[in-house]
Amino acid sequence: MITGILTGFGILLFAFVWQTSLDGINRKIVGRFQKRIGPKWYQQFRDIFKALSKTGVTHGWVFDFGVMMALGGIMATVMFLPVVGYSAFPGMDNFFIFVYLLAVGMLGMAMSSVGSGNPLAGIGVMRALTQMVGYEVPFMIVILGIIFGHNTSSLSELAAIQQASGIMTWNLVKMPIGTVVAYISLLGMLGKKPFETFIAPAEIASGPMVEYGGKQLGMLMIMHEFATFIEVTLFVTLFLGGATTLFGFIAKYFVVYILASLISNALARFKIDQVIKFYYKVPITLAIVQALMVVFLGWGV
Amino acid sequence: MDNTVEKQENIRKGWDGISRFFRANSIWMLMYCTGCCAIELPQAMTSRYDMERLGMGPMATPRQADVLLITGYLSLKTLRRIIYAYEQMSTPKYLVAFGPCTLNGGIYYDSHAVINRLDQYLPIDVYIAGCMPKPEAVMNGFNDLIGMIKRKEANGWKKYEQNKDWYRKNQIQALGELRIKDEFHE
Amino acid sequence: MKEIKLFLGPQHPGMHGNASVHMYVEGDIIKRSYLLPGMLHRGFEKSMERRTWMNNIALIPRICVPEPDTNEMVYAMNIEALAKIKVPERAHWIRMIILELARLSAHLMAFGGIGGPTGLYTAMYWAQADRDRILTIFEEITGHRVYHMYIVAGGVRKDLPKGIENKILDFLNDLESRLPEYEDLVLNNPTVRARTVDNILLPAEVVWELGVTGIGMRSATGQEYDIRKVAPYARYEKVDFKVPTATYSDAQTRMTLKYQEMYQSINIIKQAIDMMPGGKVRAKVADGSALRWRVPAGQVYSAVEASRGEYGYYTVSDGNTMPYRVAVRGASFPQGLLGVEKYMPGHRIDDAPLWFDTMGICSPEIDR
Amino acid sequence: MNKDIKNLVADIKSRFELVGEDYPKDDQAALDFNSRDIHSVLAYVKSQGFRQLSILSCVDWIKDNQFQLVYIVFNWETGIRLQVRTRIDRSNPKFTTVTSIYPGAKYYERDVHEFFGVEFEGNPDSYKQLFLENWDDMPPLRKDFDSKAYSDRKYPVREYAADFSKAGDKK
Repeated sequence: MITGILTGFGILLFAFVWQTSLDGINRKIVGRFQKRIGPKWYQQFRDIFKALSKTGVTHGWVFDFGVMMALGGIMATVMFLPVVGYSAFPGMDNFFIFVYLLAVGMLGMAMSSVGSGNPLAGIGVMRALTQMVGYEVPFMIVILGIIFGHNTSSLSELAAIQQASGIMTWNLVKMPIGTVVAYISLLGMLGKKPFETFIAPAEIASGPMVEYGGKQLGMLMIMHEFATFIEVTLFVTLFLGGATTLFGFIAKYFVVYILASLISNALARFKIDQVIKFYYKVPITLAIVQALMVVFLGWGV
Repeated sequence: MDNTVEKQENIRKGWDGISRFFRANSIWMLMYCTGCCAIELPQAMTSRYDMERLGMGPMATPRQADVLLITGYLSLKTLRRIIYAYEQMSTPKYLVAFGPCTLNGGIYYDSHAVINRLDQYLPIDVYIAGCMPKPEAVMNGFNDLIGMIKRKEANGWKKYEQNKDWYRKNQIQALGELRIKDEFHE
Repeated sequence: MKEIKLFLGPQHPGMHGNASVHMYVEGDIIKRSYLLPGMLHRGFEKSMERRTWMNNIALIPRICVPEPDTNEMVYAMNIEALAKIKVPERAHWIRMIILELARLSAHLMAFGGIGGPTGLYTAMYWAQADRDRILTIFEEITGHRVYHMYIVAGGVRKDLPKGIENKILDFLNDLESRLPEYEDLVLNNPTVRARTVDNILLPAEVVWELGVTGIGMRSATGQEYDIRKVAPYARYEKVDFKVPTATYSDAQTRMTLKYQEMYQSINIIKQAIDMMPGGKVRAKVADGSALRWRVPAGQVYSAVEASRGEYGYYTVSDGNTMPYRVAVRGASFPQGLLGVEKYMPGHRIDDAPLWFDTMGICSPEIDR
Repeated sequence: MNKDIKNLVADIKSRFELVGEDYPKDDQAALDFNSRDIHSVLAYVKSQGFRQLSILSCVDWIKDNQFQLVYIVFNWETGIRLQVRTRIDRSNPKFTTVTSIYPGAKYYERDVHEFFGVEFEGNPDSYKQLFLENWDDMPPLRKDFDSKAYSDRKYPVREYAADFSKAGDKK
């Protein structure tokens, strides 16, 4: 029990430190992409702690409570993640746990920002939920294909199956179409362009974030780092065969995240109707093709 | 008893020092182009001078921002909005004023629409010279601000809170009333 | 559905400059919208009446910040027309180089500025980096990066520094080799095209109704309605250049025209450097102190083609040492005020910043 | 002077009563009319290809107690520019809107109203403030408005304690 809790906090700490440093490194890489030097790699830590050190403004208890709920929900989700074979609650890493726990955090955020009473935040939340409907459906179809094919929905078991004989058993190789669909969905989850519609600084002034400042903003930034960690780790575990060593995990994570960010910086953002149209046209078709291949032809099992 | 007070004081001081370190190295500015000096800000922000090296970046709303840049002359209409924005920012907050127009009205000293002395209405931490300040000057001004935050000298926001009545009186003298409905033109 | 009021600006990342659009939206559709200008109102027209003809040269560039040289040019043209000053031949060519460099810099800024509303920040960073090199050239020629105060009545303030031609040519060749990259990044980018193609239309009737000029007019009418061609000033009649036009004006067309005009500007500068004669650059305007100089009475309007359209000054002199009245026609005045009121409604919230950007609106010249 | 301009002015002369004329540039003519003719003149020149109203401006001739309204129209085909001018009474400045001829004049009329106080009948929004906010004095571009005095009265100026020119002399 004690070791379990300690492992959980270890994972939390690792998730925070790693993802925040990576965000800093990412800012540096994006800087180079844009022909400038970029900030120091630990800039993201400075930003978060700076925000925490400022005073906050409250817009009623829903606003404050929602932030706590968002951060708490996301932290709880991270603790369930199996990372490199470590797991706080072994045997309880069913994929669906993450789907539902993640929703708690997101709903907290939505509740809080609508509670601020700013119409831009309301529009942002509406867009975020609409976009969620867009990317969740193709993503779920692909995941259901994987679960059907491997006969399990436990993340660590899925990882173990993929590690059986090296790279050839990764879902990336066995289900390439599904991987592409999931990656496009991942871009939507991470809020990378072209699916940046719900924050869209130039249109709705960062959407849900519009009224946050000081402490609340700091907490939301931490929450954002954790949420990113969960989403990328899910992708790594489900499609890149998880990892048995820390180095392997970090390398795979790095590639997935930096690629997403580079794609993001070469594209413009869609409008919300275009996001939905896109997701319901291309990825959903591909996802259904992939699922049919898995279910009826037995490819990729 | 005294011991605990002292301890608490020490902790507070320590925490203060740490937070000043973070504040000095992560300055988010409000993206509000109030006047012509803002035309050199993109240059300072983008590839040639790259403000992000100092940990500075633009932010979308006043709530998130640490520093408000008054880029040049302020017409009355902008002054009103600047006051709204400044009062929305969460403390600690800093003000950087660009160019001579904020100091004494500059080239618009006799204009009916432009205020002459910004420090009558809002507390300024750093002035940057030049019409308009070159990006080098802008970067230098930000370096000064960072130094001032580290040395605990950037206390404009405290001054504003302590002397709010005086500032408010001046604001109302120039603006008539502070909050108005701005649907008059529709 | 309930109507909500949203503000685009003055403090908003999607806004170029300091102005505010009040939008009444239902759902995502803008139902009514109004521009609230005046946040950059400095009372230029009044201030100019209080300063001498020469003093004003320091004041006028500040009316339009991204492209100040057009102000100096129209002001100088008006004085020259009133006082019947003959400008030396070389000064005409230098003016043309300066104006085209300014157009390049304004176009680069606007073209990269599309990065703001669409979220393609990379384009903005690249374009600003290239624009910075133009500012460096300006600094070398005039001593100042943004406000040059270089084109004065009677010519230009001083001759070009030695060897600047090669630097300009180097820069132009470099920019020309890099422009295709911009085309790939912005114009051919499928996500940008999704935002701009068939969006934010500007039909020819609307152009005539509002009085839109510049790229907006040429992209809708298909005619070479460019003051450089229709009523040439400086020495534009002697250089060979094309005016890109189109007959269907959406956001994409207007961006493409902007992009093509950059090539034409490069072309003009190269020819001008080639064909520029030697000689004096400034005619003497007055005996004795220029500060006490009187301009003969008269009323004259001059206009030049700025990057956003027709930019003009109406100058009235009563024969005194100060202008009697100067009225400024900002190029974006029609589309900025009446256009926002009449033709922005019907678009989505997402399109509002893009509308503002591709119509080429510059708030300081509206406010003056 | 341009040949087209000659023909055009002759044509206009034959139709309307011309009060005064001036040719400040080769391709520009400034024509003065009585204020009652302005609308028909503008409608006529618009039909002659002057499709664009570049600017509507106003000049305050305080000595004559008159405002001069200047409509500058441009012909994009020939490159000819016309100043159509008229004078109205300064003490009771009223004119009729031209938005039915040039719809783009709407905001120029608001601009003139705000800065000179000329009222345009028929333009429903012309009385609304646009550039100024809470303005409490006479329209600022009138000649008898002293912007320096207004600025001094309303916005305090900085007084410098040290006189730096004298400090330099000491050495």
